[in-house]
Amino acid sequence: MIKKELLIFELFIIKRTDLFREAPSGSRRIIQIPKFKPQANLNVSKKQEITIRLAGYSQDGIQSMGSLLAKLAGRSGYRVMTYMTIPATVAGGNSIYQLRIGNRSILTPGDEADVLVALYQDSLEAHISLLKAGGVLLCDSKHCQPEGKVPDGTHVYALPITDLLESALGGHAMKGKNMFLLGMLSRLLGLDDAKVEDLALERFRKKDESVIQNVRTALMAGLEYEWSGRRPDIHLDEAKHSCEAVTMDGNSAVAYGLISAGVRYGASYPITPATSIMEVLIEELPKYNGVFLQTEDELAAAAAAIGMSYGGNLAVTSTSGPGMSLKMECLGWATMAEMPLIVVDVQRGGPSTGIPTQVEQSDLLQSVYGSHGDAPRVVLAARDVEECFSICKDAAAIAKQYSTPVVILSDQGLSTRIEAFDKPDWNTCIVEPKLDQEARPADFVPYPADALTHHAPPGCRIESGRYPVMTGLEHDTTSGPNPGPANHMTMTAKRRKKFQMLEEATPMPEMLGDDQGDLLLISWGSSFGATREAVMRMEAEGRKASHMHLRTLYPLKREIRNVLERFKRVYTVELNDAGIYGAGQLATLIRSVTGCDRVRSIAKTDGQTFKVREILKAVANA
Amino acid sequence: MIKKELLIFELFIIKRTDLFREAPSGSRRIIQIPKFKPQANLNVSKKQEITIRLAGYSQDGIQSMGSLLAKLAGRSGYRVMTYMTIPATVAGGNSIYQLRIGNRSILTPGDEADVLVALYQDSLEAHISLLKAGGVLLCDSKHCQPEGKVPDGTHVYALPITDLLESALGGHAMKGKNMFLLGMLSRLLGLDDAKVEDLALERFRKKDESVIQNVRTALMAGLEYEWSGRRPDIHLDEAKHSCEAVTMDGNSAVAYGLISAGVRYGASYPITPATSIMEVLIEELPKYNGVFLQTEDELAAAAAAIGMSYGGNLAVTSTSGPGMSLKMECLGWATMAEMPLIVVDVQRGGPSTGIPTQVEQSDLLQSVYGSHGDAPRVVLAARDVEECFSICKDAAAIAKQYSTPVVILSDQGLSTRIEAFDKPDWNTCIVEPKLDQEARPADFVPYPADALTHHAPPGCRIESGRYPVMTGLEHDTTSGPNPGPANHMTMTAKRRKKFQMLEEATPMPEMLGDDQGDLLLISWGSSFGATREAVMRMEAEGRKASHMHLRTLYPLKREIRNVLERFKRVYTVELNDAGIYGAGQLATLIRSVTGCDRVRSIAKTDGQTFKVREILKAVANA
Amino acid sequence: MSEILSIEPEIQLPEKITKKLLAAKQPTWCPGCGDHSILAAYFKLLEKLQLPREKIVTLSGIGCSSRFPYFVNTHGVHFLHGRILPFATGLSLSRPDLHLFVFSGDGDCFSIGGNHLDHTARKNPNMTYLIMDNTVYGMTKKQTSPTSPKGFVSKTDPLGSIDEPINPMKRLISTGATFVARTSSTNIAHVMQMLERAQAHKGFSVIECLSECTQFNKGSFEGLNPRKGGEYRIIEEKRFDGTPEDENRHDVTDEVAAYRLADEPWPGRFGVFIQKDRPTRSEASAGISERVRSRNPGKTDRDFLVEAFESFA
Amino acid sequence: MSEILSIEPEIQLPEKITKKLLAAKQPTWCPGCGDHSILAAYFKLLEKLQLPREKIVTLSGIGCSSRFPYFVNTHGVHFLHGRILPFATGLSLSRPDLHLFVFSGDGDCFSIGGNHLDHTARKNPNMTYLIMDNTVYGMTKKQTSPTSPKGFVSKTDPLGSIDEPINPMKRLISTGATFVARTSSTNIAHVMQMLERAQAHKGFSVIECLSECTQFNKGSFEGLNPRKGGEYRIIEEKRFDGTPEDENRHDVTDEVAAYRLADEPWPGRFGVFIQKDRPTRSEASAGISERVRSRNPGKTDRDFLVEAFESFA
Ligand SMILES: Cc1ncc(C[n+]2csc(CCOP(=O)(O)OP(=O)(O)O)c2C)c(N)n1
Ligand SMILES: Cc1ncc(C[n+]2csc(CCOP(=O)(O)OP(=O)(O)O)c2C)c(N)n1
Ligand code: SF4
Ligand code: SF4
Ligand SMILES: [Mg+2]
Ligand SMILES: [Mg+2]
Repeated sequence: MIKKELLIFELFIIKRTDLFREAPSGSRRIIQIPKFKPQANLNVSKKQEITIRLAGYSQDGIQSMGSLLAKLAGRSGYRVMTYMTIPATVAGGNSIYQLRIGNRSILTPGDEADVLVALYQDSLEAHISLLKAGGVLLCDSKHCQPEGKVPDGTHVYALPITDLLESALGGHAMKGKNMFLLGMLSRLLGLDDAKVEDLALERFRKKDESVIQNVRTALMAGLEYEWSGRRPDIHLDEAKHSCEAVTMDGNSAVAYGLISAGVRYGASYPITPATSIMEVLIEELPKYNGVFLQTEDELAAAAAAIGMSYGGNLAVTSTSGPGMSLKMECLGWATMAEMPLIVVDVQRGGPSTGIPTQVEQSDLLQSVYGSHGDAPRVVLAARDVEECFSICKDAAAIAKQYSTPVVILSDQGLSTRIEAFDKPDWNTCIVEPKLDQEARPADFVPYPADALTHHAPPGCRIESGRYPVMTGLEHDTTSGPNPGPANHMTMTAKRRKKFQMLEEATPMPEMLGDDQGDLLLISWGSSFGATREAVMRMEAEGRKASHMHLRTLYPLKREIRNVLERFKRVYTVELNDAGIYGAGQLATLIRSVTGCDRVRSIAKTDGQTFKVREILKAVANA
Repeated sequence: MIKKELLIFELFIIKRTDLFREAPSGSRRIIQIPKFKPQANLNVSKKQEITIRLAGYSQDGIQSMGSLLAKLAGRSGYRVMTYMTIPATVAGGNSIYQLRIGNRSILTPGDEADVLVALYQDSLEAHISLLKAGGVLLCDSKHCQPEGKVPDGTHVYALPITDLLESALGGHAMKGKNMFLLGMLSRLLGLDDAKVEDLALERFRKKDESVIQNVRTALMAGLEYEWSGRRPDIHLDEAKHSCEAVTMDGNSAVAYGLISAGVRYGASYPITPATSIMEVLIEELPKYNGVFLQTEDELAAAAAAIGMSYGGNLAVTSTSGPGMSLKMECLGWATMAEMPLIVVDVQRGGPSTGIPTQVEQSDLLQSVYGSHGDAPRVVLAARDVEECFSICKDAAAIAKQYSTPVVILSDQGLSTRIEAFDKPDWNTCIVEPKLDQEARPADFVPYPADALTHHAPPGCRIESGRYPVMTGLEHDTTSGPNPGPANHMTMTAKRRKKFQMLEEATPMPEMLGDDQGDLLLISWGSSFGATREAVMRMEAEGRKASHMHLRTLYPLKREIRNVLERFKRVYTVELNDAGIYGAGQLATLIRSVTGCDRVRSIAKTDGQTFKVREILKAVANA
Repeated sequence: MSEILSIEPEIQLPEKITKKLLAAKQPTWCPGCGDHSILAAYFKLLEKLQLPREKIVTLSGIGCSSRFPYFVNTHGVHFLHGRILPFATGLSLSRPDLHLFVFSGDGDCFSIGGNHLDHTARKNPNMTYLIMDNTVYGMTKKQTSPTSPKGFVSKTDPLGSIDEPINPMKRLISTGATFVARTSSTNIAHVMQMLERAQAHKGFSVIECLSECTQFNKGSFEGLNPRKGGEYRIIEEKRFDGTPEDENRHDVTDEVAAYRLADEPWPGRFGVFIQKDRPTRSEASAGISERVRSRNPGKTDRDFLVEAFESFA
Repeated sequence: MSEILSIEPEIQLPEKITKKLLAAKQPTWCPGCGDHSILAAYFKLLEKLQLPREKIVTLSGIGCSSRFPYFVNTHGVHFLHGRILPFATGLSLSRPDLHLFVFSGDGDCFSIGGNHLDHTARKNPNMTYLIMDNTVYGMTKKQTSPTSPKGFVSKTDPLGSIDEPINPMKRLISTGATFVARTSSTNIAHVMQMLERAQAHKGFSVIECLSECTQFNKGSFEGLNPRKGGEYRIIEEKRFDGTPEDENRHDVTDEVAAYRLADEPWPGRFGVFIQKDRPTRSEASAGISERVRSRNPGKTDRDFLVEAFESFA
């Protein structure tokens, strides 16, 4: 498939000497120019998908433009996935935004771009290598000298973006480039003019009239830009999805996922890249009569969330790596007292403060083993933005059914990534929270040795008159502290057994491809997309490979061993260090559970999500 | 061996009807009675070892007496190992103390007792099952009614201990029973009268003269107790070790081990059962011009210790499970900044607050994996009290050579256990601390990519004028923050490589028995003794079994795989939960490193150290 | 009993709360430990208040003092060392219908848990917090606590403690807590009185209660025992009656005056140092919910969620 | 240059400390951020003090403000969020020869790190601690901080903050710290003056320095800018000259008076609130060592260790 696309591009390759001639000279009020009908005078194939990379400085509004374009794509019935970098300092710096838009499902934001939009010479030079051969470079001729910097075959369009805007808006038009580009790209992609206008106006709704006027002017200038020669050939094929999609980032998906799962309470402490989960919940929960607390630190956040859960309202605490480390003692208490709880960890580059604005999947083993003592807890991971939403319901159900803390792992990549996906089915996805205040009969036992624990939150009368005291001490079935040898064995077994039940209830993980063969790639969390795409690519090229994706990391389904045994080569694909034993964190876990020694890892720690080609290359070299 | 011993006992079994006649009637001032020469009128075999269990209430001074007897044994050239329980509440309760004394090396405090000393009926009933068949029961006839409660064949001596003491000391002699018993047992065991007197007087040196007089009187009453019939047959064979032994508990051994390793600084927060390490260091370090801080919590303790290490003085922070959980963030910083540090974790029953006064080996996986991100650190475990001392030197050497945090795992069992062992060789075991204040040449690089890091602590001039900033952010070789993809890969590899070097430098673990066969038992930490004894017992009985003991838990030597492969059955022996996968924490680690799937666990969580027979039974049933 | 009487009443009368009903396990504290008296005062308080029993929650951190909930037959929590305040805050804000009584020791509160004091006070959640201050670590057997007087000989200060102790009243007043009082377990009636006022107070009410550790700190509070020549000085509060005597009485809304009282040398005074009015965090949160919901009359949870998704469409 | 002059001098003269020498990386703070001025004052201080450069350590927690050490060419530490004080305490007690300057933000200090304030103050280790208070979380982009004024609109309080803010001066005074001062980055000369006095003070000296976050809290400190109609009121300290004016001046050893000053409405006053004498923890520890060692004259480390083992023999 890929190859075919490359061929299509090659048809349009122009000679190096033809470059740069497409920039219009001079400038004028473009706003009056009659609408240009792109479909009319073009004889180009429509693309199934297009990847666009925007590169500039953070003050150019690259990110807001990118997110608007993504939303536009979603509204237009396309699928979309984005990728962005956050500058490490508050004060700004280089900023990029990449979008992959298509009419079939999109698994990654794309290894390489079909279109590179570069606003400055340094953006151009830094990103040109990510442009596909024969791709389109759009750059601001005021700041960019593409000559000698782009490979042969690139379609270069050096446009006087700054100048055009200055003439359209008057004066030094620092802002507005993003709207100009939004309009231009929207038209080129074949998206609907009205929709893009609506979208921009919605976004700036609350601004002054003068700002809105400028937005509209810049947008129009982009939309109605008159191409003097051949225009860039990046028209999308017809959309195939319903326009009932939402276009959402991973952190918002978690926040709304929690709300739809019935979570109304929680507590967190700000930390990149998890903060916006708490920000959304602080803003939203009052509507649902809920409360979300900003606490003084992560220990307090975990303690407060456990207090809320103890009160009978399943609660959440969200954080990233350093905060996870601080929550380990509280999480151990929740395991011991068997308290339902949801913990969201948006993983970032580690260890320690690490690289707060980059992605990594390196908190898995801590999530599983991070507290002292035998303190098991459930660990799930979301594979994409849509699953950031849907996994919350499962997490909440498990937390309540098994009376256990459940960790949801997301990561920095997912947190800022935007994806379009269909709106959920409200009739099935909304869980109404219910506070249990029913009296407990006289034979109520807080910790039955042979049944799942279901707490009686305060407010419940206990007919026996013996009220339970929830504790981190080893306790017996009555909840009373009991350090006795037999009791500790019994209660350890009780806490273990529910994980056994859960393991049994966990379905076999999703597989793509044969369940035996030469090569099995295993992904978890956000390494799903690139792994799936890599396997699809191999398949398309006639190479045999299978893909297993693990969503429940702990307890890990031990029967996967049978599948593993049927493959000659087994690799986990994960964003962490394969360490001295050649096993990334998932591989470490799989080996310890299954004892399958052939599991190795395709692992890296460069702070970037996997590119499909990196996986292909690793597989080829292995 | 055991069987032979049992036979010897059987010779002396008396009939049930003969019981209780050995108690002298009436009471008098025993102090004047001429010395009884136990050797003279006895025709008994001398024992190679004897296990004595003392059971009473905590106010009876059982523990101080037990520790004096242990010290006496050490001073007399015997080996000794003790076991005690701490009542869970401060206000007292049942208290036991067990000693195993012998003239060859002692591996465990003994599964069963040759002698049970019971001061009360409930102590008698609770512990009689731990008396060997044909063993000796000494009890206080005032409080105990052994009739019908002891199995046939027991040699019962119901003595009017309370009455005797009252007549010797006058009035209600609540205190003194312990001294009386010390004297009596010392004589029966054949220990030196003068030594026991010295010892008691040393212990009470600082007390009032009247107290000392009472101690002496009670002790004499015990020493010179006149046996009316056959006296208990528990005379020890001649001592074989030098009398240059020390008799020390595990926590003191850690504290002095750290001092001898050159550690002069540290910080902790009190927590059972680790507190006495800090208490000893607070008392001792001023002599060495060092400082030990009691901090406000464990986070501060870890931070303060890291600050001390940063200053160029290797420092320690000691704690137990809950405190470990709180240190996870700081330990991650130490890994990232590559700061030498020693962390001592005296493990207790978990999870959460768990069972503070019982033993467990369940912090292993947290020690290895407990911090977020890829944050490896060295983990060592001490197998007995002597190793609590000697392991500190290794930990300090590794911490400094590899610039890394090193966790030393001990446990509640070791912390309170007393063992006699030879004094260390002062010429080799003392490390003089040296503060490095040498100027660094202009080409100094704080974090060389291809060499081990060696910090320039403050006070060192840096000739280049570029001073390093130690950080938890990902940094490059200059120590400057650097989130770049290539750099993060390089530095992760740098931090990984030193673990590879260390793994290579780690010798193959100690083995007892053949390096192939049917059964391999693998121990770590304090499960060493019972495992070794179990294997020796099996060998003695002609069953083939081997024993591997792991001292370096992380990085785990991967070559052990070759050994594992040569055994049909491989079990780790560990005090934690084998969990849903049948693998205790060490087994989990071994499987993940070696991929050897046959590793299973003999594991338990009853808060008690392993009994040899539990291991034998588990092996037989497996 | 006649057959008729043995029929279960249709409407359950509220259970009468008695000490007998409330007494759970026999306290495991040492004989003479001050904590026994505090438990007695708590029982008396609950007997007097007659709150619905199932709505009472007794909570604690870790320490001897924190064993408290085990001895009381209400819903209870024995949480982690130093972390009971944020736990209780979460509970209080999510369940404003409950009555929360939190107990902990001086180590639990001022050492490991110190930071949560300020941040709990800032939020002013509705709960009563009693600190059982024996100026020592009891549970771990005699280490120096933040309130141990200078020179205190303990296992961690064998030559006498050298760090400046925390002044609990100064510490608590500076948090901005809306109710701060001081009492001593030697005076059960006063403990009971302080507890009663604290419970009646809307918001975060803190009481420091001296409580002797007979095991590791015997005789530590003799200075306030009139029988031992000490003095138990009770704060006289302003009555605002215009009398000249009233001038010298303490105004519980005057933070600086309270700080001055706290600055008096040990044993200082007992009673209410601070009592002031401020909305609780539950009230504030409810206010926000009302504001938001009144802008959207009649909307259900589902409507809000669907609407939120629309904004992403 | 003549050949003779180019010969390396045998004795190295102490390096002259200049701003040029000290300036490491270009600060990455936003243009206009108050933190730039604090850095400038710090450079000036070091230029004035001329301490041996290698003995200066610049330390911080996490936050925009805590990027500080990267911009200074001395030994430096960028530790964890909220934990720099215990780190620095450990460093100070084990290396009393060093000069420690610690910087952190209001969140780092009063939120996650709050508890360490009290316990550092109790120990009184020798160091200077400057809190860069912008009353907001800068680094994480505008969440409410413990010092944010009530009603502050942030991403975590979209309708305005509701929790009672911490009063930094009250908070610091109540810790018992031996030096507490307040200044503002708008007045570099005053920052420099406070830093100089703090550094000269023996023990734990804390300065709260207001520092505007132009990105997320612009204009927050206009109330103390005379050019914007505000007022920068400096505390007049007692001179003990017996004059009647002196009556009204502030006695820096009077904690209650300092608390009263701290109780004044915002923007309050600037200058030294507290300065009192107490031995540092290093002095106390050294004293204990001397006591112990003078009882055992001439004993080496080895002697002590052998002796300890004898007690176990
Ligand atoms: C995280 C953690 N650190 C340390 C401990 C050990 N510990 C238990 S109670 C206690 C202090 C008790 O002192 P206090 O709070 O004054 O209570 P008291 O026993 O005096 O009533 C400590 C340090 C613990 N349980 N958890
Ligand atoms: C344990 C932990 N929690 C949270 C964070 C995220 N974080 C980084 S800086 C910061 C707060 C910064 O505010 P402040 O201390 O006031 O410094 P400023 O940026 O305003 O100068 C937070 C919450 C972190 N790095 N570590
Ligand atoms: S040790 Fe002290 S505080 Fe603990 S129960 Fe005994 S007397 Fe009370
Ligand atoms: S975000 Fe605020 S505090 Fe941070 S550098 Fe910018 S102005 Fe300064
Ligand atoms: Mg206490
Ligand atoms: Mg700030």
